Amino acid sequence: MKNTSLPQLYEDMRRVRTFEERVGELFVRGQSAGSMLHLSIGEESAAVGVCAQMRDGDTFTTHHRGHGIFLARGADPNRMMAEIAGKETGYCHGKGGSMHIADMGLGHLGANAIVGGGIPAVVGAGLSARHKKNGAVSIAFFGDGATGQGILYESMNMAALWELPVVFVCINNQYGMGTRIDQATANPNLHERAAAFGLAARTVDGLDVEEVADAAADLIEGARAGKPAFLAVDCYRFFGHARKDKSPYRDAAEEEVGRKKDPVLQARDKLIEAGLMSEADLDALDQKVAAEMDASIDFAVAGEEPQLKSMFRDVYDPSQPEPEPVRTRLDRILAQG
Amino acid sequence: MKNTSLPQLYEDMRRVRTFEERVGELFVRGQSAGSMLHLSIGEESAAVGVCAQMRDGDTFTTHHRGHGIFLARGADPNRMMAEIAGKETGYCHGKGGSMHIADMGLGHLGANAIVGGGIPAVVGAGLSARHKKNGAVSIAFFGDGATGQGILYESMNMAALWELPVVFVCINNQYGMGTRIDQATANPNLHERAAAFGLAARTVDGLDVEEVADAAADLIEGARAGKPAFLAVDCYRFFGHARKDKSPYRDAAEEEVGRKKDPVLQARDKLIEAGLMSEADLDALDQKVAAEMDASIDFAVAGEEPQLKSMFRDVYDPSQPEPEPVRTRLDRILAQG
Amino acid sequence: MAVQETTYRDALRLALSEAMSADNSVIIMGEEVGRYGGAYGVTKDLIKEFGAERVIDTPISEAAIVGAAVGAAMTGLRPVAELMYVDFIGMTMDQLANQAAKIRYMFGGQIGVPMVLRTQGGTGRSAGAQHSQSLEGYVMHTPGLRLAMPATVEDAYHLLRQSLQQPDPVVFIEHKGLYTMKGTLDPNNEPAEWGKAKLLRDGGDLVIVTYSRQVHHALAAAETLASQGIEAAIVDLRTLNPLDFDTIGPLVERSGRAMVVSEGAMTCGVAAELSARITEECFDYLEDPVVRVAGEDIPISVSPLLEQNSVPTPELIVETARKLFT
Amino acid sequence: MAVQETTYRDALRLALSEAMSADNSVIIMGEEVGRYGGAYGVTKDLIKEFGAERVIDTPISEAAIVGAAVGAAMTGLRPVAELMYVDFIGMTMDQLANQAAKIRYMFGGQIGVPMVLRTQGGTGRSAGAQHSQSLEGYVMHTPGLRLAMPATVEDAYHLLRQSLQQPDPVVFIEHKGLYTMKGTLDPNNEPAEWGKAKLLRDGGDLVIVTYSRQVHHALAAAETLASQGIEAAIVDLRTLNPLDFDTIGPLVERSGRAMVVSEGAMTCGVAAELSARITEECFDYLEDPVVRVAGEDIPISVSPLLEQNSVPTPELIVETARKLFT
Ligand SMILES: Cc1ncc(C[n+]2csc(CCOP(=O)(O)OP(=O)(O)O)c2C)c(N)n1
Ligand SMILES: Cc1ncc(C[n+]2csc(CCOP(=O)(O)OP(=O)(O)O)c2C)c(N)n1
Ligand SMILES: [Mg+2]
Ligand SMILES: [Mg+2]
Repeated sequence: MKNTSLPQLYEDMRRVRTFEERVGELFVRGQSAGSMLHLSIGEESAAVGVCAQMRDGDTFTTHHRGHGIFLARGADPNRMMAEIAGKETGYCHGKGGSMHIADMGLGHLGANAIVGGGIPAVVGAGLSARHKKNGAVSIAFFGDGATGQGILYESMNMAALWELPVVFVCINNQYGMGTRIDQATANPNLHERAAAFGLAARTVDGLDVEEVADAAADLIEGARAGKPAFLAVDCYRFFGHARKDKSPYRDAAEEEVGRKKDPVLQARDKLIEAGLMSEADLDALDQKVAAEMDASIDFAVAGEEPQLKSMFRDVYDPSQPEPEPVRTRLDRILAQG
Repeated sequence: MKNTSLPQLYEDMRRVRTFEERVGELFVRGQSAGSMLHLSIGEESAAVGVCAQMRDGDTFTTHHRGHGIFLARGADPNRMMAEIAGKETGYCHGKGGSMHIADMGLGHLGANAIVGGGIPAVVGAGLSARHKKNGAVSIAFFGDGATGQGILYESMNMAALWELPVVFVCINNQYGMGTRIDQATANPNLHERAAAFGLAARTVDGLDVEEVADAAADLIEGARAGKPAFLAVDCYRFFGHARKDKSPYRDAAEEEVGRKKDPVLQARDKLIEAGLMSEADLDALDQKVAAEMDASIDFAVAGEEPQLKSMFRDVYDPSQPEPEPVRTRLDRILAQG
Repeated sequence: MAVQETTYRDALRLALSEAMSADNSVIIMGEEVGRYGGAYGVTKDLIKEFGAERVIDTPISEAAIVGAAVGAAMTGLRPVAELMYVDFIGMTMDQLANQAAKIRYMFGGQIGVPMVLRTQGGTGRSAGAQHSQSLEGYVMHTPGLRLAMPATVEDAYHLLRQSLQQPDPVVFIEHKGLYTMKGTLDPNNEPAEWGKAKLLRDGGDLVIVTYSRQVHHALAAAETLASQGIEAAIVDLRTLNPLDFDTIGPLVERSGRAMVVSEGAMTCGVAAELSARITEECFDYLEDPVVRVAGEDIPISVSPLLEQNSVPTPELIVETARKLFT
Repeated sequence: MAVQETTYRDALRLALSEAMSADNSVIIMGEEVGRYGGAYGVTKDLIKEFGAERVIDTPISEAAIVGAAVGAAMTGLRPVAELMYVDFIGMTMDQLANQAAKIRYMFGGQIGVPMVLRTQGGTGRSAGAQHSQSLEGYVMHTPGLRLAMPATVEDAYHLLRQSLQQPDPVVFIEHKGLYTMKGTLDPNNEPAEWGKAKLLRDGGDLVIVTYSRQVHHALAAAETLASQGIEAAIVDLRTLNPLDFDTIGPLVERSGRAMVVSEGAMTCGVAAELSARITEECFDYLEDPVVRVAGEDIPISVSPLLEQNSVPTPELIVETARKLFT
């Protein structure tokens, strides 16, 4: 089990926050692969609070806004940033990008660019855990928008029916692109749905990372014991949906209030108030984190591009022949005549 | 509005029961198109109780076990039976069969062989009704098994969000093929799910058709006024899933108890007890119905087969060219050489 | 409508706006089509003009969006459902292929499903494996579905207007790489007929049959080829169902050589159908086998380098055409 | 395993049972696979042998069944997910095509998805438009998915065993019309290699390339043709991905005539790919265009008469072959 003390939680959140800020810079510098970059600023407590309760061997899937979750679970920021830049040195050798980072070593079964697409995999991972009796839990992280997808309900129903060690974590940042949660459903109390399928279900306020961590501890341990769970973490998406979105669909006043719900600052204040860390300690920590994340940009930028021939690799297992390139095939065919 | 007196409800249920018995006979005689015939015996109160509350202009979709619903809504048993026999004289000219009967005249937007497949159409019909302000309600009928399908939740969420005149009727006959409802979900109180999406939601006992009709009246009128609803009707599937299934997966004792929950006999007893009809009246009625349904078999058997050339008709609108038959195309190609 | 310089995106919006003005039963529904104006801006401001009851923002529920459109179409509306990326078609295939495509037939011709499913596909934005596909092959393989794929500003407008007149379900696939392309819309030009291909460039040495963005790659390639003494005719199919063979056949017979170009994965895709069809119909005239220049049989990478090389480029078209003549 | 007379259905069950005995990580999951024994009886009694934790009855949730199998495969199980009818693939296409098929690639080769999706398709039971389709074309068009379609009792057994050894996702499509077919399983026979086609009958006049139930139609047709002096070679592809062209090419070059037969809808389907491929590779040897005998581009009717005529019959194969020689 990881260290779940507030200083640690704070550090982890700060790392997520700063990493995401650097992703934004990478984009501005024109060095990201595309503009489909979804930053989790404002949602750090969900990532950090839940991941703090995960153990070695546990697995998880994330959505398109998953950098923070994986970072909280122990990712190497260098390889993440390199992947976001589409480089050979990234987690997926430049094939995946921001929305498809995965790492089997850390149990990350993959980020997903399909809203809801990664959810059912945890049911399968739960079946594996039950089969192997290895005590592992599998957690699906997704956004409030994914509650529109039927596959969430199919998956929750299976998990509850089979009493699998599975937790569904809904990071409710209030928006799916430009659609506020109350514009997407008549009942925004999302945990009620999970309860109706027979899961243990709660909503927590993401402002307080310790609250999130506590709720996650309960629900994850419950899941390990055969009571699958659902946790909604309420927070606010501080910025646009993706890098180019300026959120014209929400008003400044709302954003101002929303951005006050800052779990990183809240934890910082709490640390100072409780006398656990001083401003100076915290500034020093923040700077250490900043340096680490700056380095990740350098690492990403310095990384080489994937080689063109890697294109045909990994469609199938390396033991299998690669698909024949169109050009090779055409050469062969036209050599006939 | 239709006549919802008990004698009428009884007659309608008896018509469903007898029709389904005749469908069974058609199969035994080898005159049905295939064996995918799903009888609704035991579920008559759901069909009749709900349809009794529908109005002209209302629309509906059904599942694969939909004969009774359409009959309750006013179908011509001759054309139904002919369709089940795959004849030109059937509702769909032998193209649809038992699982794809539809009739736009009576607002039947179609039976569906895909579990859950017909559910979202009522959301669209609800949008139409809202757009045209015509006061129509649209009702999706489906089985308990369809609660496994994500599209049900997507559809309920939309209906609730948009306050559409839509009702979801789940005919809970306790089984989806060989799977009892408690083997398909951890929480068989199905209406709780609908409530969690913001619908008006109830479960009624299908033993008493008047109870069903009363609940349907409430919920349908609520839906017309903008409060979409979900109604689960508890009943028991008296026989196998389809014609060849002898239900080896359930025990005789359970079946005996289940078949005691007979809404047709219950209504009959009630009519007698209340002095509304005598045994003799009821026997006469039953015989009239039997004669009508016998005639439907004769009609079906006498009907001609579809003509082979009709195969290419109605893939597209009649204003469009028909797809070119493989044979014609081959003739043309091979005439070249 | 006046003669106007516009973009593919704006031409689409104009088509929607005019159709909605002309016919009150036309509605739009999809994710972010209203307040947000569409992920690619095609429906921008339509909600202001037509209101939230006709430009309907939906939850993220692709299957039910298509299913609801089916029900709406069956009950008298003319829905334009939007699928933000064609890559999401997997969630809708049951509603599309088992319902929309089969309802007229299964129900013996009682009713059709006059809906349009607008979506966009293709590479070009480093959007990765789940946001860059060209999945028209699935649609073309499904009897009952019409399939339109505009390559030009004019067709963006006219094909969409015409799709909204069709009695049967139309899948309308735009290309994400074309939205900002400029062109002229001239109301005095008679629109090309629905279902007819267009000869965009004539040339007697070779016929290149293509559609959507690859039309532009083919046109660019044809310029290069012309400078090297090879004259290619370029046919823009415009609709893949109906497929207009009458335009293609005589051209292939004249030159004896045909290339088909498609961004979709080669195996079992649109290029396969076109190749098979041309060969069947023009066999005696062919000097060489019909060549398929198509998407590689691999997923699309986020790396721009790999992405660009996963689908046909003007260079590959040129290179392949030249090989036909050596 | 002893030499045994068995059926296609029982050979499949034997393959599952043996694989489960040999490898504890093999599990089965799907609707009615356990207590009911499978809609077509393939998994009958396996639950008794292996228990409900390895033969898992699921709710009616096709998308999540496939998605759960993906997750199970990624975490060390070898799931065999069952889709009761291939017609339901529309609900699973996202999990199948965007997840299972792409995970290895998107994640840079870190992990594969060694799952088998067993299903069945085809006509023959008056099951109507939504239960009678042959949708292998969708699968073959999706890079990353293997596709096996056994025609014989031997292949029902061996291809399923081999599918369970594959490192990548395999869609395994049985034919509902073959379950009761009898045949011999002989353990002394070396199983044909995975990915290789089989020449089931030789003949120098014409090559018929086909798979699944149409193999039997082709064999029957070949007998008739032989009696009329036309000798057809019959190739059973066995797997459509991998596609074994090495077996087909020389045969086509020898006779100069090829027919491809597929129950799937013709346009943009498997027959199109085979036709295009054969033409490309064997163009100079072809006397006639490759002919496609395939499913009509229409939905399947419940009426047995219309149903039977919607897909290739032995008569149509004979008739078409004869036309090649007149
Ligand atoms: C199946 C699918 N539908 C739509 C999209 C487009 N899309 C990407 S993110 C998004 C909003 C998701 O909202 P939410 O789940 O709340 O996650 P958030 O972006 O807020 O983190 C949408 C609609 C998609 N990627 N996949
Ligand atoms: C999408 C889909 N999955 C599976 C099936 C096979 N199937 C047909 S009916 C049925 C059971 C349905 O149960 P329920 O919804 O309760 O309806 P009932 O048969 O009890 O009326 C199943 C699994 C199907 N037709 N469609
Ligand atoms: Mg959100
Ligand atoms: Mg049931």
